[in-house]
Amino acid sequence: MLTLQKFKEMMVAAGVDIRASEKHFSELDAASGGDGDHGTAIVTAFNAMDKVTEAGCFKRYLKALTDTLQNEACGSTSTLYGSWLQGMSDAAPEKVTELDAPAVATLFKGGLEEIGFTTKARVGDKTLMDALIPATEALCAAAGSGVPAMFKAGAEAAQKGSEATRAMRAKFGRAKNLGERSIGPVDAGSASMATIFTSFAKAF
Amino acid sequence: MLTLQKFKEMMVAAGVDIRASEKHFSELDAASGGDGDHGTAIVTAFNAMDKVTEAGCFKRYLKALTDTLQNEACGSTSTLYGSWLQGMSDAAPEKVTELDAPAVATLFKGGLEEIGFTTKARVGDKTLMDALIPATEALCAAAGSGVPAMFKAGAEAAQKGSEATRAMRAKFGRAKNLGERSIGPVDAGSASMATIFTSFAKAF
Amino acid sequence: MAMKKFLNDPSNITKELLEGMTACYSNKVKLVNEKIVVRATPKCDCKVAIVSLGGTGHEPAISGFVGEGMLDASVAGDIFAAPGAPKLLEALRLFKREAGIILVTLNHAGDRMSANKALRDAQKEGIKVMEIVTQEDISAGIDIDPEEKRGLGGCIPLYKVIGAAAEQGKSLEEIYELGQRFNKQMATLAVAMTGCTHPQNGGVIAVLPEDEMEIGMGQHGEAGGGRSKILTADETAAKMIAPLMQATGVKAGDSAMLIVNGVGATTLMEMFVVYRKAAGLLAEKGVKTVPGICDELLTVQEMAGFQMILCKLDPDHVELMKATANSPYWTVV
Amino acid sequence: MAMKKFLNDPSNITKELLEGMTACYSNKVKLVNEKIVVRATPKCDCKVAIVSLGGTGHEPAISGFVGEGMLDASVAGDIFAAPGAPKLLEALRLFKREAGIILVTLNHAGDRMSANKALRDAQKEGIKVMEIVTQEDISAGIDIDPEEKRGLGGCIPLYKVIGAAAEQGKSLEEIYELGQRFNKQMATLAVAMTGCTHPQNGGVIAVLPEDEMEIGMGQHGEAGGGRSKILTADETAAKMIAPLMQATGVKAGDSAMLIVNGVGATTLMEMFVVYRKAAGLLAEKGVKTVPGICDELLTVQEMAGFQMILCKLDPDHVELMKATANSPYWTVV
Ligand SMILES: Nc1ncnc2c1ncn2[C@@H]1O[C@H](COP(=O)(O)OP(=O)(O)O)[C@@H](O)[C@H]1O
Ligand SMILES: Nc1ncnc2c1ncn2[C@@H]1O[C@H](COP(=O)(O)OP(=O)(O)O)[C@@H](O)[C@H]1O
Ligand SMILES: [Mg+2]
Ligand SMILES: [Mg+2]
Ligand SMILES: [Mg+2]
Ligand SMILES: [Mg+2]
Repeated sequence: MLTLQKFKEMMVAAGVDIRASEKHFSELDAASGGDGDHGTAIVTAFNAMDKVTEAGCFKRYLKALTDTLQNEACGSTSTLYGSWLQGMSDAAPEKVTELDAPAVATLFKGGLEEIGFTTKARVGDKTLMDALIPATEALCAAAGSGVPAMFKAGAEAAQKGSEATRAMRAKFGRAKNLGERSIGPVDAGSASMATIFTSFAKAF
Repeated sequence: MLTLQKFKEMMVAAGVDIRASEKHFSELDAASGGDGDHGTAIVTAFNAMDKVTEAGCFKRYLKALTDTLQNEACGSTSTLYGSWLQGMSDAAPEKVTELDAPAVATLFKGGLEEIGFTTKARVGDKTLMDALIPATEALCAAAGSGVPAMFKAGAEAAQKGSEATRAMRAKFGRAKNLGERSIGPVDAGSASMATIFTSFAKAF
Repeated sequence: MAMKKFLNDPSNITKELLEGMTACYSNKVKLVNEKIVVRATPKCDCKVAIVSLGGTGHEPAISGFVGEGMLDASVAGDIFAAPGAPKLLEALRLFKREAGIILVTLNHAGDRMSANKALRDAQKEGIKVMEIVTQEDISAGIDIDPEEKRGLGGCIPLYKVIGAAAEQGKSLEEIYELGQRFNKQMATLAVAMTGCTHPQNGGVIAVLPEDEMEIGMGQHGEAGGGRSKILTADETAAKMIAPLMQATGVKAGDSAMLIVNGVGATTLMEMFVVYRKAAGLLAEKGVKTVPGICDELLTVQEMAGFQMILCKLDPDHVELMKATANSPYWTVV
Repeated sequence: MAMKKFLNDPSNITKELLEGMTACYSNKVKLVNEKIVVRATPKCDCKVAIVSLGGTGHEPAISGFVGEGMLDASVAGDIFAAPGAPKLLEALRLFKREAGIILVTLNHAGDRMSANKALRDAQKEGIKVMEIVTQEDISAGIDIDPEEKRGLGGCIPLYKVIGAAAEQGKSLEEIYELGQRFNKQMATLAVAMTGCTHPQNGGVIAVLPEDEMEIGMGQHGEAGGGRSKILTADETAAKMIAPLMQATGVKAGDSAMLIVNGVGATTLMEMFVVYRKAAGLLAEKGVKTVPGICDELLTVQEMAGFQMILCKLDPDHVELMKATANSPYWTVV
């Protein structure tokens, strides 16, 4: 089972790990030809989410995260993470503070679906989707083995997906004009997304 | 005797030496808190003077130098050297192409007098006057020993005067706001002036 | 190494800069809802409103072009980051009107995603708004899908043209048409010589070797593709104006506007030298240049470089360029 | 190391930049006699002409302020070097008129020497001209002999005030009086964070340690005297506005204009942050600021830093600031 309390702790843990790698994410952004601010952006997003005090249920908590994040964060992160959280909130059942394994899968499936409306990027495009798509798929596939196994599978897939972006050419976002020269470094957004899934697994 | 032909050769020689030290003069300008362009300015001045073809007499040659220099050179150099050459031209007798020692003294005295109307700087103010004033005085004082001795004395005094600017604080020109920190480097304008007198002595 | 910038708390930069700009030009602009810059004196709401959005750190753009004959509002995000959709929606609500709104979006992922979301929400609320997306950076190619072309400084002359048309009371559809026509006839190419420092995290973006420059650099120091040894001003101008002429399709007898947009440390002195050569090459081909601009319009912090913007002008565009404008950084008497 | 500038033959910079500027703003200015920039459409010679001189490399100054309601002519020298006296005399001859000429000279040795010589010659030729010398840099002290104070960016608002007065048809004596009154009530202080490169010889001027800044830097990178560790924007603003208020004598109820003149690489973003604090401190003391300027007016190549200019305004100055102006880089609708 995933309790709301636990999920909040996981979000706090993710925030801590994200902040610890802030500089790294910005450097990755710059290294692959972006504008060198992904660390700043993702930390701003977690700072915003830290302010959320809503405690009613998954649906309302996730909605509150969505609103605060979209209001306070800027750049691609605002809309991408906004959609992701919005999708999860939409997929969450009403007034529930505990989710079983299938419900957790539904939640993350909902998030992926909504972010998929916001961006056309898919696996292979060197974006955060390279971490998020396999992570969500692995997490859902492991639903039969219980919630802890789901997050463990998600984290592994996210890390693997992010690593794989090294060999890719950017097709979306600011790095896309770099062409061949974007090959080499890991995509910044996929790295932070992998960090989030890893923190989730550790904190569970 | 100083012939017009010899004097022209001396001017050419000075131009060669000035060009060889262009960078050095700019660096001195920057080092003592000026705008780092004295080399550029003094070379521009000599480039302009090189174009003068006037060959009539001392008076007309010097007047032609004055006009070309003032028209083509910019900055302090334009007016300072313009006045110096103008003063020499004014002091030169009409239609003469040879000067004896006393006449050479009169020529340089005239130059110093005119430049003295353009600037209030005197010995001790860390400007080209620190080279020009003692050089002119030494040159005139040696008039009894003949023209070659005059230029030799002028060169020595100019070098000594320029060296002495190290210990001085700038009171004129762009370096004046530097105060104490202008102490140390030789003044750029005094250095180029000393180079000119040294070239004169060598080329005579 | 300490960042060589005059700043306070890095997380307050956007707030402080917008306060400073609106304090300085208090006769022209004011700040509302924290991140929205509007005219000090709004124009009649019987006229179409022109709104644009974008990250900060590019000053004077975008907020510096709010004013009579230009933008009605600019919605600021944060340094190099587009505003989130909710803030943009707030601005669209403020300018909801029968006459409608034109939203100008520069083609960058963050800006597009925010705009798309805000436009969907605005539509639900019955706000009449048409979007013009600028995508005129030809560094990735001339004939590629416009979606692949970034929006650079070309948005600024676009603001001028549609701002003037809105001021004249033209309809939403008319403004959209002449704006899109302008939009499709302009092209931009950027060149950089040095990187720049991100003012919030102190990171250095886009380092270039000591003796190299790069044609095709993006709006935030994102790399382009055309690295070379440093060329002379004339060589650089020639190398840039040729593809711009090809992209815009200007030919003998056409009117055009040439803009050299300094992105930071490059001096106006250099921009004039470049302008002279590029304008000369246009004249050689028989293109008639109307008065242009050499200035910093849309910058990339202290990066050395510039954007060359070429706009082929139809006769109505030429007239609209001459109309009165009174924003802090584009003023026409 | 290669200089990171877009240039051709270094000895042609001034020629090329003046050609570029006048080509770009062909509706406002034109180039005559190689180094003299005049209005595209001259004003009636029944009115007083305003002429100024100065080195180049400080663009947009000085030539960028020629135009309606501003200068009639600027006489350019070379990079960081005042024009020689003969060129200035040529310009004075071009504007010889019954109504007279005001010559504005910035207090730098080269400029003063050229001006003095040209003024003597002009007088001999019966040209009626009165000189205003700007000497408002307070870095060497507030109460020192004005001859010891350099002329920095304060000349630009002075051009605005006397240019507007001349346009209104005021007499030579009236313009001289209100110009000198303005001149004596303004003060400037500069701060730098980095040095700059001389574009002709590639030499680096005024190197500063990595973590230091210097208040009191001159117009060409000449050192000032106030080195310190890098301060925040607010600390810097506070440290600069206090002596400027003292020097101008502004007090509660007075009107004043605040200008933050970027000298090169410092971004407008930073200038706004600084302006905000300085304007706030003026407001705290009850000083009424009229709309100001944050922009690059009189620059020092790609140096990072700015000049803060404070002008105490009498009621007639306030009105003259609002008058129409139409130069390339100062336009008032
Ligand atoms: N269109 C897009 N679709 C999916 N992901 C994107 C897109 N654009 C950017 N990203 C992701 O966002 C990351 C950059 O984020 P960030 O630096 O915060 O945004 P910005 O591009 O506004 O500076 C990229 O590394 C990439 O993973
Ligand atoms: N007022 C002055 N009187 C005498 N010499 C001066 C004066 N101002 C400057 N100089 C001389 O000129 C030199 C600088 O010349 P230069 O760099 O060519 O001129 P600028 O100051 O216009 O850059 C100084 O080193 C000094 O010797
Ligand atoms: Mg980024
Ligand atoms: Mg000098
Ligand atoms: Mg960004
Ligand atoms: Mg100089």
